[in-house]
Amino acid sequence: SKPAATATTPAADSKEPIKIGFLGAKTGDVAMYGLNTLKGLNMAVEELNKEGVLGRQVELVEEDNAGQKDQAINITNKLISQDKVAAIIGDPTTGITRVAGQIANSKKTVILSAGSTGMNVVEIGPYVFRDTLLDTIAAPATMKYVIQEKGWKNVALITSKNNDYSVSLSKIFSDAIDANGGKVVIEEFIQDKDTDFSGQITKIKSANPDVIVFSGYYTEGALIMKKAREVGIKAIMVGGDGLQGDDLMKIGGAAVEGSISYAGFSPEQPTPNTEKFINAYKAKYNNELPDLFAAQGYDALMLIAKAIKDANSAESEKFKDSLAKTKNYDGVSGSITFQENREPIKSPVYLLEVKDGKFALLKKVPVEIK
Amino acid sequence: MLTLEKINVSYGSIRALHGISLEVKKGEIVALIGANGAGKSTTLRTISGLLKPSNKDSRITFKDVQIQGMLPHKIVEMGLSHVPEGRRVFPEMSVYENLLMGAHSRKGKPGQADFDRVYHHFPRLKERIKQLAGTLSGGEQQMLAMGRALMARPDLLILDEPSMGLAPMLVEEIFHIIEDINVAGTTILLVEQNAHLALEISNRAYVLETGEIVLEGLAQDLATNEDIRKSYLGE
Amino acid sequence: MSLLTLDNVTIRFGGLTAVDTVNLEINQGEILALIGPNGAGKSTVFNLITSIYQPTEGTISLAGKPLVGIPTHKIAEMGITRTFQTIRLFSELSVLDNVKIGAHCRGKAGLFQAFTRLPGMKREEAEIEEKAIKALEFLDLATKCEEMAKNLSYGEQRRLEIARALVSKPKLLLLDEPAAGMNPQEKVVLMEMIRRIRDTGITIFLVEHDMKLVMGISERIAVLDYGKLIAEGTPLEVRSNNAVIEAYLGSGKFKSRIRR
Amino acid sequence: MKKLLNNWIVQVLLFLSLLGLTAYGSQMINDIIPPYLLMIAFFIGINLIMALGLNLITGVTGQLSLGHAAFMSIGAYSSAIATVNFDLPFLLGVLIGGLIASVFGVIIGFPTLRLTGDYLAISTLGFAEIVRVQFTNMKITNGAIGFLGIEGSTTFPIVMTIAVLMICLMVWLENSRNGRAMLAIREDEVASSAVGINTTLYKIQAFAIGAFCAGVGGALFAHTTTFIQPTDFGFQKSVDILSIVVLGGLGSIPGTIIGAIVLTAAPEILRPLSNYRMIVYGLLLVVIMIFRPYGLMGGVNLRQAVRRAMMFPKKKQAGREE
Amino acid sequence: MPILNNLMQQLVNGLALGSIYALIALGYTMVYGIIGMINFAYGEIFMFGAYAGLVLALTNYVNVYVALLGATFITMVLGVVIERVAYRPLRRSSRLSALISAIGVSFFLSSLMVRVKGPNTRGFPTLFENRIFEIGDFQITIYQIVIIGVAGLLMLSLHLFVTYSKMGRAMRACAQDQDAASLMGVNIDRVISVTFAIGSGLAGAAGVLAGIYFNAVQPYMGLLAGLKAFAAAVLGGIGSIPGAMIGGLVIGLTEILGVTVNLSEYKDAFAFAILILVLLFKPSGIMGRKANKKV
Ligand SMILES: Nc1ncnc2c1ncn2[C@@H]1O[C@H](COP(=O)(O)OP(=O)(O)OP(=O)(O)O)[C@@H](O)[C@H]1O
Ligand SMILES: Nc1ncnc2c1ncn2[C@@H]1O[C@H](COP(=O)(O)OP(=O)(O)OP(=O)(O)O)[C@@H](O)[C@H]1O
Ligand SMILES: [Mg+2]
Ligand SMILES: [Mg+2]
Repeated sequence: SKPAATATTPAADSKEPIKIGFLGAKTGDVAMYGLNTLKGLNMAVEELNKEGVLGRQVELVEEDNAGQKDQAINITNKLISQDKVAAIIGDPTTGITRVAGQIANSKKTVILSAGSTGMNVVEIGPYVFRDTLLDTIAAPATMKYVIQEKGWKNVALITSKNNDYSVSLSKIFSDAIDANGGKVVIEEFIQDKDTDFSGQITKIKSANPDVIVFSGYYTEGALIMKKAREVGIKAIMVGGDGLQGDDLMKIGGAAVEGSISYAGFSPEQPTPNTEKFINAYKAKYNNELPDLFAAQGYDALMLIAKAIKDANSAESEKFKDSLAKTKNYDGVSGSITFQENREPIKSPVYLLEVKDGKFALLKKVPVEIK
Repeated sequence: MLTLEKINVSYGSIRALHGISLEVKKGEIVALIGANGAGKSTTLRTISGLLKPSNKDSRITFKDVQIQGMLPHKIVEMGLSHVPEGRRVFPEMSVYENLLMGAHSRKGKPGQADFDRVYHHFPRLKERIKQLAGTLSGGEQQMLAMGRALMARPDLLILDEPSMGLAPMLVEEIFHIIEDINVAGTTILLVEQNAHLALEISNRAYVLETGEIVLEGLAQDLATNEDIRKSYLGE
Repeated sequence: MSLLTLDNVTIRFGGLTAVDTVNLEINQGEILALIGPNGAGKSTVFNLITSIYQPTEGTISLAGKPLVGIPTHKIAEMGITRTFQTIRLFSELSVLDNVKIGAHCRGKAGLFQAFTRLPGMKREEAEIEEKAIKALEFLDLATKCEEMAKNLSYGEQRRLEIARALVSKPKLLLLDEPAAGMNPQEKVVLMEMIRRIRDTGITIFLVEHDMKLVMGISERIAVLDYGKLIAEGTPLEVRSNNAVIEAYLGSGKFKSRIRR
Repeated sequence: MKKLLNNWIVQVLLFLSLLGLTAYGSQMINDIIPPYLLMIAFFIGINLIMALGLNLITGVTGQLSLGHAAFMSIGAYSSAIATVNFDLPFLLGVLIGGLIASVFGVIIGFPTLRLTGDYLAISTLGFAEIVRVQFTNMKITNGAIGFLGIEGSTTFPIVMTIAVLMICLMVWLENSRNGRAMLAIREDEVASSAVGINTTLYKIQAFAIGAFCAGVGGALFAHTTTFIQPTDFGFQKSVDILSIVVLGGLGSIPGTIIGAIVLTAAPEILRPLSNYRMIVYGLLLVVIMIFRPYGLMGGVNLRQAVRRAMMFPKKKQAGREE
Repeated sequence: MPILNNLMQQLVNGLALGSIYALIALGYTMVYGIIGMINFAYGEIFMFGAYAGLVLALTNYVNVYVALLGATFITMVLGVVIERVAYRPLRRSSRLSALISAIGVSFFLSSLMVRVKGPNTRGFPTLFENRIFEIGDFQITIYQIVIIGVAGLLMLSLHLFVTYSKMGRAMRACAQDQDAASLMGVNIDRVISVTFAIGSGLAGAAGVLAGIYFNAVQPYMGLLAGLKAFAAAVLGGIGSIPGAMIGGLVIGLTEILGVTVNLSEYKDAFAFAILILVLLFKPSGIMGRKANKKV
């Protein structure tokens, strides 16, 4: 039905393409996660189509949910019932993944979220997966480093109160702070998309903390640090993978120098696989460096392709098991293993530090697979 | 000074004017009388450009210039002033500012002479110069509306029911003022329900009935016309 | 018998005393007119009676029951409705609906009835409709039932206001310049209508500048100037009162000063 | 025959059988219509229910409210709490959602009804923000993380039945003494009170009923998405519902129905435009408003049109009988 | 006393934040007062101005003042075009129709910006050196001083313009009665265009200044800004220019106050609660004249 692509095997041309659905925001508040995931996905499609999967082409069906649940529900239904996709990749956020996961699971279609880190995702059912570094693993490792190795015991904890990721992560951070003998000397709240933090910073300054732990995203992180430096706070910021994004430095400039965060991906000290990906990505997108979401998006599609190949079938019911069996997969965002309950373990945890306006590798913390 | 030829005007599907033609000569006072809803206000609104005729062959000229299709402010700039039905003063502005607005169409600032002319006709306005127009009583607002129109030094003044809602004494006062203004050189087109007085001060008059001119002539002749006396003078 | 009593009523707006210690009685079944120069405070008196304004001092009572402090809608229920000097119709609604709304305070149906549509509610609706159509017929507007109120001509709108006020079966009807904008012929018709309304037992309190109409139908006239009552009496008495002539009436013999 | 139809018992019976048919029909529909389309129909129904409520507040009573999403969220959360934490049956949960929202409608109603126009609008908007912040900070709602584990109990027949029921109630209301009073308030408050309408009472009634609709809609929404977060009920949601009401034609129930269909379906229909979807959606709003300034059904009097269409043959008939 | 110096510092913070809100609200309230419509696209014009300033600032030939002027000019044109296309045809229909049209425009502009510039938040290049002044125990930055100064200056000149100039008077006349104004010889279309030009230009300038101050520019930044401007304008009294200034300051100060009293998670709710409370006591806003409609 589709005009033949040029340099592929004859078998690949004759068959229907394998359709993969993309569910994510291309517009709206969280569009940047969706759009970056999509960049990684498109790279994966290009690469897969050089040889085909089971002799078939891979075709991406992208839909924009604008970050809204009702649209996400419509899209999930559309992708499954109308486009008859083999699997759905997305959404990068936890909230929508939960909603879409329900539907996909009940319709027996694999859904792999390339970004969600919150609770209650894979528990939905056997068709729901994700390929992210879990906060429950990375955040305690980070706090251990900060408190025990750096000796910063007095923590100012900042949470973005309307951001589910931040709220969950703050809980993990604060438990880890207690466990490692630290102390939260002041707890402050902001909201996503706030731009003025002068009130909170003024209070933090008088609490005089050793370190500022912020569990939200990089935009607010950068702005908080700018303000902090302005009023003369010397402490650096520590946060989760929400701080990953070149915009942290673009917006924050000198103020975010020294900030520490963890990630499931780093372009530094890359494995050969990762290096290849980075170079191809830069070539395709204007010399831009891939971020966490692009890398995880890329890995997500590759994981599914591999599972399809392993199961020798593009039907979710069949390849979901081979996907669940993935062990030590050498992804561009680290090695990926699905546990018994399909919860991923990624190794290593990269602790990164902002140095000269770039994320520099501070430490690789290997994660043990039990 | 002003001519209308074959004017049709509609509000949506309702036709309010059917081929009106009339003329106002320099220096005249011309009255336009008719029952409620006959289309008097519609005629005036069409002259000053607030409404557009619906037919192509209509013509409105003012000082021998075709003004049909011009925007209201252009027409005002040519020397025509319209005191609309219901006064329409700017309620949140002071009396003084309302008068200034009257002179808006003229280049430069109005001189003291302009204000003095208005105060001469309406001494009450001088007392209330700082009061917000919205809190004036009905009669005072009517004076302000007239004074505002005078500030433009119009060549043609068209008045829509200037005596509506005024106390009897003020009604007389207003009609005297209209005459004074006319004597001072302003041509006047007057719409009035108070047909008695309107015919008393006019040179000529037109009678409008459901959108058509049914009668025209010298004011004195109309005032003695039997039909007119019956249907418009209530006798 | 006095139906409405104003006792030492005063209202001030900032420094301005719009109505100044007014004492006035309106008798059951009469037509009383209130006249006076522009800005004398006539409409303000209506606004005070209907509780749109609250008096600074003084009391108002309807058949002995005090009105001050009672919300406007209750006053309509008690039997006083009015028309407005500047027409205030429900302009985007049909003529019939305008009048039906006028009957609001005589209806009983509430939300429950609206949602259950029991026969009682249907009956009430039918009654209201019948009453409304009757009122429209009375004011010669029956042919315009389905028209939107804003599309009526000025004079028709004035009559519609009266119809809307009438259907509430008021004891006292307040008319604020009902003849404004009407031509002499129409005023004659209106005069007749007002008289007929009175004959159905409704007391009428009228503000109007048209002397022919006022003198023609009122039994008594009260004159207001700068918020104060300056005269009260029969049309004949008022017409010849010097203070009234000076403040309000004028010569009554307008003559062109110029020519023609 | 006409008399029979006028009897309300007959009407109820007809209505019930209609409901039965809808339910039965939609069971079949479930098998025939692809889930994607069915889901869109779901959201059309839910949005319609909420928009009917706002139409009563803004379209009929003339009170501009920019905080409808607040009532929706109150309905969503309280129904979720009812079914999840208290194990109440789903339909009871929906009812509770509606009722609690309606209580808040009255609570917000009382103080703010002193305000008019844009001053009321900003207060309703502020109220919605306060509600949202409150839900973000509450334990029982699980804050920003979201309320998990709601049963997906909403079904198509239920949505459609409630929608049809709401339409009927709204039509009835609009043609009752109460409805007329609300319309009068929209047109002129002073004149309304002068004819004996207690404007405060009817405004509060409008807010209560409107909030009830929004609450029911929110409850259905929660039991469709199975997971709700405070961010689902932001200002954008209020704007979406308001757009339905205005675009359909203020105060027009057929307009609200068409508005709900058009604006819920539009983002889906525009999917092929991919990256330009929201740009075109914005343009669409502008263009529709310019070409239909009073909304799609604004100025169209369906009843009058139908009556006219029916009148003609009837007259003929009468002529023959004579 | 640490609490006290904190309080002083917080006051300065609130004043600066409030000035930003006031700055956005000035143009908003002017257009709002004269056209009588809730211009929901105003926030997006603000956003457009911020981007225009950013793009200009990133070109090497341009200094901060040129960027500011350029952005002002671009948004002026944008505002006039929007009025022509989306609002003028609706001038005589219901206010809510224009409101929905404005919402359409705001969707259009923000989605367009996502397409053109991407959804990411951008920082502003440092256009001039930020300096910090220590006064006693609290600090004030030069950015804060500039913002407070510019807002005050604009408020004053705008107020004078609208109150005393011929054009300003014509604007107010249009606000009160468009037909009557046109009978006075006022060119309504021109006055409205000028109003939009000035209002939008102010939005653009505010966009650049806010962009510099917060160091963040983002396609959806307009929504929140527009809401805050709306709130400030209404709180101050619709159409009142000093009112907008006061409204902005009150909202800014209450937000910071919320943070100071340990209610930072309720900060926005706090601001809106104060807003509603004020309106309950003063139903037409702080500087608004009581709608004195004579019956
Ligand atoms: N805005 C409008 N929309 C629809 N119809 C209108 C409108 N304005 C006036 N009309 C109708 O046009 C006709 C003429 O109205 P117009 O106002 O010109 O009458 P008029 O002679 O000035 O009456 P009046 O003495 O009452 O002022 C009337 O039938 C009126 O109902
Ligand atoms: N709400 C108000 N605020 C301030 N002043 C008012 C208010 N209402 C009325 N006034 C003033 O009170 C006085 C009386 O007004 P009112 O409307 O009662 O006069 P009126 O006798 O009805 O005059 P007209 O015959 O012109 O209608 C006027 O000077 C008016 O400006
Ligand atoms: Mg007229
Ligand atoms: Mg009066």
